[in-house]
Amino acid sequence: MSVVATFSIEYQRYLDPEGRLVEDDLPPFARDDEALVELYRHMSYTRSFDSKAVALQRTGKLGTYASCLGHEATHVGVASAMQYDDVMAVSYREIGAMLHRGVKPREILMYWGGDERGSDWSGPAHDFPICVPISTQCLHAAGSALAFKLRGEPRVAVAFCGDGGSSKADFYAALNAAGAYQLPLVLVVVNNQWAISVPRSAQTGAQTLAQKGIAGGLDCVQVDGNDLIAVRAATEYAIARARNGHGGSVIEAVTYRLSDHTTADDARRYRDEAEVKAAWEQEPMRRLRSYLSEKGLWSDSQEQAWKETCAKRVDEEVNAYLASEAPPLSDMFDYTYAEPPLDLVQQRAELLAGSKR
Amino acid sequence: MSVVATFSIEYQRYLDPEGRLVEDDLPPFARDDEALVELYRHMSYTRSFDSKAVALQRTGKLGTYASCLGHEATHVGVASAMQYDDVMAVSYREIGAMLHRGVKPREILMYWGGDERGSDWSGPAHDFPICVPISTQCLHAAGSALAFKLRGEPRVAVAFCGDGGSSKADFYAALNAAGAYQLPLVLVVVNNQWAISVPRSAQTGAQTLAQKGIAGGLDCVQVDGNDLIAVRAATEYAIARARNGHGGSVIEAVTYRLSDHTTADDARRYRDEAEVKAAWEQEPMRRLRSYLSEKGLWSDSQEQAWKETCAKRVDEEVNAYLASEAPPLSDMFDYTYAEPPLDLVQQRAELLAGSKR
Amino acid sequence: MAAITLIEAVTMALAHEMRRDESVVVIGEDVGVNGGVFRATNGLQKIFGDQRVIDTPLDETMIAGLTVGLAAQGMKPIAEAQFDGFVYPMLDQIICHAARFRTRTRGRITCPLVLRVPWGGGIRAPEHHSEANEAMFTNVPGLRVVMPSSPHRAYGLLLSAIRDPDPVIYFEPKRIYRQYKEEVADDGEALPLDVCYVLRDGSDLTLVTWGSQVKECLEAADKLAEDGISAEVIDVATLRPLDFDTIRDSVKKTGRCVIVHEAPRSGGFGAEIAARLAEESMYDLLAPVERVTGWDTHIPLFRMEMNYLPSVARILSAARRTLARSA
Amino acid sequence: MAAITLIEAVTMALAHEMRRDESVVVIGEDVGVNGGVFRATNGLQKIFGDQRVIDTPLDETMIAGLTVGLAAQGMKPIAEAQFDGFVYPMLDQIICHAARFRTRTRGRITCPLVLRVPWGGGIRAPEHHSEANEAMFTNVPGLRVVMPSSPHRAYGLLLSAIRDPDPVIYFEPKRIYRQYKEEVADDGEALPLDVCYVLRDGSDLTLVTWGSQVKECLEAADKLAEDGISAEVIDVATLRPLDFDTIRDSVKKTGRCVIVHEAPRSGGFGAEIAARLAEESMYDLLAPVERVTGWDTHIPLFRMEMNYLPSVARILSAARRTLARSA
Ligand SMILES: Cc1ncc(C[n+]2csc(CCOP(=O)(O)OP(=O)(O)O)c2C)c(N)n1
Ligand SMILES: Cc1ncc(C[n+]2csc(CCOP(=O)(O)OP(=O)(O)O)c2C)c(N)n1
Ligand SMILES: [Mg+2]
Ligand SMILES: [Mg+2]
Repeated sequence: MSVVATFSIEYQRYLDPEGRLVEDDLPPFARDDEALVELYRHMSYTRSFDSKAVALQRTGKLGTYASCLGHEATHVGVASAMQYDDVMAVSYREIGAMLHRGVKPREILMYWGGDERGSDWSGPAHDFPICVPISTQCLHAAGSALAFKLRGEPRVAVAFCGDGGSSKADFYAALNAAGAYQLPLVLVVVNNQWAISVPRSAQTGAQTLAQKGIAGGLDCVQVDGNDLIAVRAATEYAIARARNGHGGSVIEAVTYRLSDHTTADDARRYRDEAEVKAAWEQEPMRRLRSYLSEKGLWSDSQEQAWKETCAKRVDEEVNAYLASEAPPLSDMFDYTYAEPPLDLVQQRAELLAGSKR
Repeated sequence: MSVVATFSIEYQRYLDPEGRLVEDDLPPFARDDEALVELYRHMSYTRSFDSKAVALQRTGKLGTYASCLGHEATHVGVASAMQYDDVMAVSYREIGAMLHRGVKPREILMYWGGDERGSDWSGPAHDFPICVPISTQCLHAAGSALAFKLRGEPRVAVAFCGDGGSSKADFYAALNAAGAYQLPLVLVVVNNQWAISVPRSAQTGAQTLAQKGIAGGLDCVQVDGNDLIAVRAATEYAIARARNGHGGSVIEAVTYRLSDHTTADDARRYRDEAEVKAAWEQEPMRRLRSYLSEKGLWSDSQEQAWKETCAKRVDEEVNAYLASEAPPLSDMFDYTYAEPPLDLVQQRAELLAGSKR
Repeated sequence: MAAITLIEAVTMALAHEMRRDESVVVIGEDVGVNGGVFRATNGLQKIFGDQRVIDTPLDETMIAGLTVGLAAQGMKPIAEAQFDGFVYPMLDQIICHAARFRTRTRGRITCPLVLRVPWGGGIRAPEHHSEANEAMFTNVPGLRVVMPSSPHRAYGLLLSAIRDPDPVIYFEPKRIYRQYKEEVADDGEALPLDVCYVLRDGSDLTLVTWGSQVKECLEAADKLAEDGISAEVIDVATLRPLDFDTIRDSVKKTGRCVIVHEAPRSGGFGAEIAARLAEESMYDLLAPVERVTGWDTHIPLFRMEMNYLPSVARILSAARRTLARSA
Repeated sequence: MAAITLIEAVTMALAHEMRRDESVVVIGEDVGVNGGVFRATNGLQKIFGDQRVIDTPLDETMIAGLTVGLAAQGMKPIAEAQFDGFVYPMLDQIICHAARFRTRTRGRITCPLVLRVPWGGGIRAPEHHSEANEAMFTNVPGLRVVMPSSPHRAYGLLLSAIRDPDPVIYFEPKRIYRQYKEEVADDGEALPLDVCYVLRDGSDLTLVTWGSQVKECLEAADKLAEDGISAEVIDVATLRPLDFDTIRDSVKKTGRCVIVHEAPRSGGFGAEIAARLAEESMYDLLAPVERVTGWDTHIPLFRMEMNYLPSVARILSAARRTLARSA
């Protein structure tokens, strides 16, 4: 009996919950003070927007919305490690990542407000829109990565999915494809401990979600998803590896869904308040702020000022969203095919005639 | 940075290609001489039947047939480790396992002769029939294992799939379910190096197929699938573990598809004769025969006599198959639902009337 | 006897059968502690435990395949697809196996499962949460496709679906989950499958529909009655196998038929009913058949969805068009 | 110009487009060295290399999802489903994404892919290798569903499918893959999608069909001609979107229509055509519409399959029944 293969999963963290550095080898980006502050600003802007979106839903001005409260480090950490030409494939929750890529808050609101025009966005035209069927976006990213490889482009595809999403067929298929074709693909599993009401422990018997990548021969790592520096560092590494032709990775970012699943959910039905409270101790904003304050890079007054800036910007966006006119009814027909076939032309006419009556 | 999980994959083999024992700790079943000879007889009978089935297809007396040449140790090793009440879920190739479970050759021929009655067989009524959609049977086994667990029955479900099958959504789903629910499930990946024309190397970037089980937190092992003793030992271990409530396993049995994919395939289109020739050196019959001969448990004359017995039995079965009358046309309608709904009753009458004209 | 909503009737039927038959288990995403995202399985895990009400990992292929395996080994699994739009990964196991085990094995292995699918639009839900995709199942032999349209029928048809020895796709029109209450006795009385329900007798026109459009059709019939027009309203209830006799008899009487459904028109199940009329009722028809359906587009996000769904107004204009035609 | 079979026409069209447009790639199980289990991609990997003709691991969900991703990023992938019966795991990606990206993003992301599906029965194949499951696609907006029935149309329609800016499901009737040869010029001349092809003019009766049943219908028309009956034969060719105008015009002329397809009758695509007739041609019909189809059972294993498939005899009796009816 001989051992033919061995594997291990590393856990990476730079900042502990109090914002104390627990590793010495700070990655270069984190040594750039201004850049680090900028990342903090992004996280903070994300949270500003997110709480506003929830409020809009509560007052009937938005449809169901999936909050990203607590995911800011993961979202900004990953997105900021990408280049513009890379492709991002999100689920529905990666608001912070989308904002970082240049999608406007008004566009995100439009989407959740039931308007397709929100996905015809100001972010990269090649990024994938919000994807509701769980983990199907992982294969879109894998297909994109295959396109890059076939065309010899030095681009990388990055997909997010959840802990729940890591159970889904499409996730395994994506990681298998990445391994089989040696694709420039980074799969970020955002392990926020819950898939609606199903806890991480019920999702799989695997000790870590990172190890799922072993099934496809990928590079696997688990990071503290509440630590911006760890997330960004791991993503940078995985992206560089992918860009250099060394294949795909799975990054498990361990974080916590501090909100309900969506505004249509009430998490108190199925999880302990104590658990949520404990999770707040780990949340990503505070620790980065402490770290920056400690280093003298960020002050209370800066915090105050930035929050106001965020609020103002978000308000402008909300107003733009609320002012948006309803799309023309014909839109329903005009994007089904490049050219509407005869039947659709007739049906469009029928609807337009009916709506005028 | 800390290591949070480590894994290793063992490779197990008792008999080398020459039939020499390479491990000392022979498992109990292999110390029972008569039992071991009986297993050899099963393997030999399987091969007898298999070559006859191929011949029948060549002469137009059978439809497309998937030969199991070279898989005898894996098939008999696994099936013989099972109890009658356990459930077996096969693909289309596990002829040796089906025969061992009591399915009659005539029934297998009926199936490949295009007659559903072949699946209403003499084998265990609870075993699953031949399953063509790749790896879907893995989930039937997982569902069965869940039923056993829910009912508190000390039964185990065993599913086979191929190296190709180990890429399929259903395979991952089955192993994930096994881990999540701690199911009494054994997944046997028959790695015969080819999925039609796609070689194992193109199927995945994983070093072993066994390691896919790590994605679900299962017990994983790789065995020499041409070594009956190794296969049986690994399966016994996995089944005992499952039966005792310790959960599921993945066993990768490394073997070789010595035949074409099916009788409709011509493997010379895509693989080297040299590779096949080398694989013949590893095939399972010869090594077990050598071992038994060496131990004085099997002689050339016994070999001769047994082959004749096999040929005779197979001929009887073939004759029974060839003599089978066509099923009544009404069968097409009468098993679609427990009771044919009105439309089917009418359509059945229409067909029967038409066929009489 | 309490007045309950359609979804409460579903819960009541589930509980009833779980008490009656211990091989019945409920399985799906969030069906346990959470009681389902719509609360269809609300409280069941508390009563029956987590060995009878089983949360699954997030993979519809898995749910379908496990369910097939459970059913094949003598359990009576009731799987939940969380929303209509997530049912597609289940199709392979349902079509290739659930629907086929009986015929494949000449009855040795059968697959008595129920797949519950919250169905259809009109609730201002996100993308993929508003699909009317019954046509994915209506061409599949071996399946029953059932859709209730009232609390009473939801209860009775679900009991039948669970007791049925073959696989049943049970669509639940979520738009009317809580639309109104009705008195339903928890008496275990099943309602027959494979039959259409005539909800309103009429002589001038037949409105044929299923699911949430039943309500729109009944309202349209009320409106027509104000004009002295008598519309018969038929709830198809079981789409496969179809009880065409009831529809034929109705059209024999009325001579006119409007078929109403949410799904896109082309290739929708309404076509089957219209086809049967073209085959078997041609001499009875006084006017061409009409279909009032979703357009041949995807149902849009909710800002426009009410422009997509059939409405009382659209049903009325089709009815009036039909009535204006002469044979 | 050589006489070639339908499958050779497929290969020729693939090669033509791969030469013409380097974003075209072929992807699927065994499409590479092996040239596909039917040899549709025979020799292509030799010419275009393994970066253009790509074998995949064995997972249809993966094939579909990769294909969607490729298409969304500017490639023109042509995926192969090895057999009709293995297409179900692809449906989720096709329906939820391929068919929707254009409308979801208001045209920002599109999905110009082709999914080739060897289709239908009659070749004595094992289980799941003989399905006529076009109805799984015909109710899905955003898709084109195309099926050729001759080498010439296979070539021309496949060129169009590849050039089409939207996703196309391209069913290849495997029963006629090698049934006969026809001269087809490799001139890159595409044939129009979204139109029916009138293969034979007639005045007494319209036979409407697609795929391998085209041949049976043409034979039936020959037989009818012997009795002095003139049957028009229409190959639908594109099922979605349907060119009903051609069918309507034909029925206006003949007054009688028999629809022929392999799939089970109930909920099959024949229903849509009959439905359109019931809606738009009622005043033209001199006799009820008839459908000659597979029975409402799964296609049986091959010992009985010829009793399942429509046949010239069954088409003829339906035609004669129709002709015997009076308006
Ligand atoms: C295929 C599919 N099934 C079910 C759902 C319904 N659903 C939406 S989110 C969700 C849970 C997802 O959990 P996870 O992947 O952990 O992501 P998170 O919501 O925590 O970010 C479910 C079941 C869906 N969107 N898609
Ligand atoms: C879902 C599905 N896709 C494709 C096929 C066609 N097919 C039959 S066998 C086979 C290869 C299987 O390879 P593997 O799993 O290694 O098993 P082996 O044939 O080597 O025993 C393929 C692609 C199928 N049966 N099912
Ligand atoms: Mg989660
Ligand atoms: Mg193999």
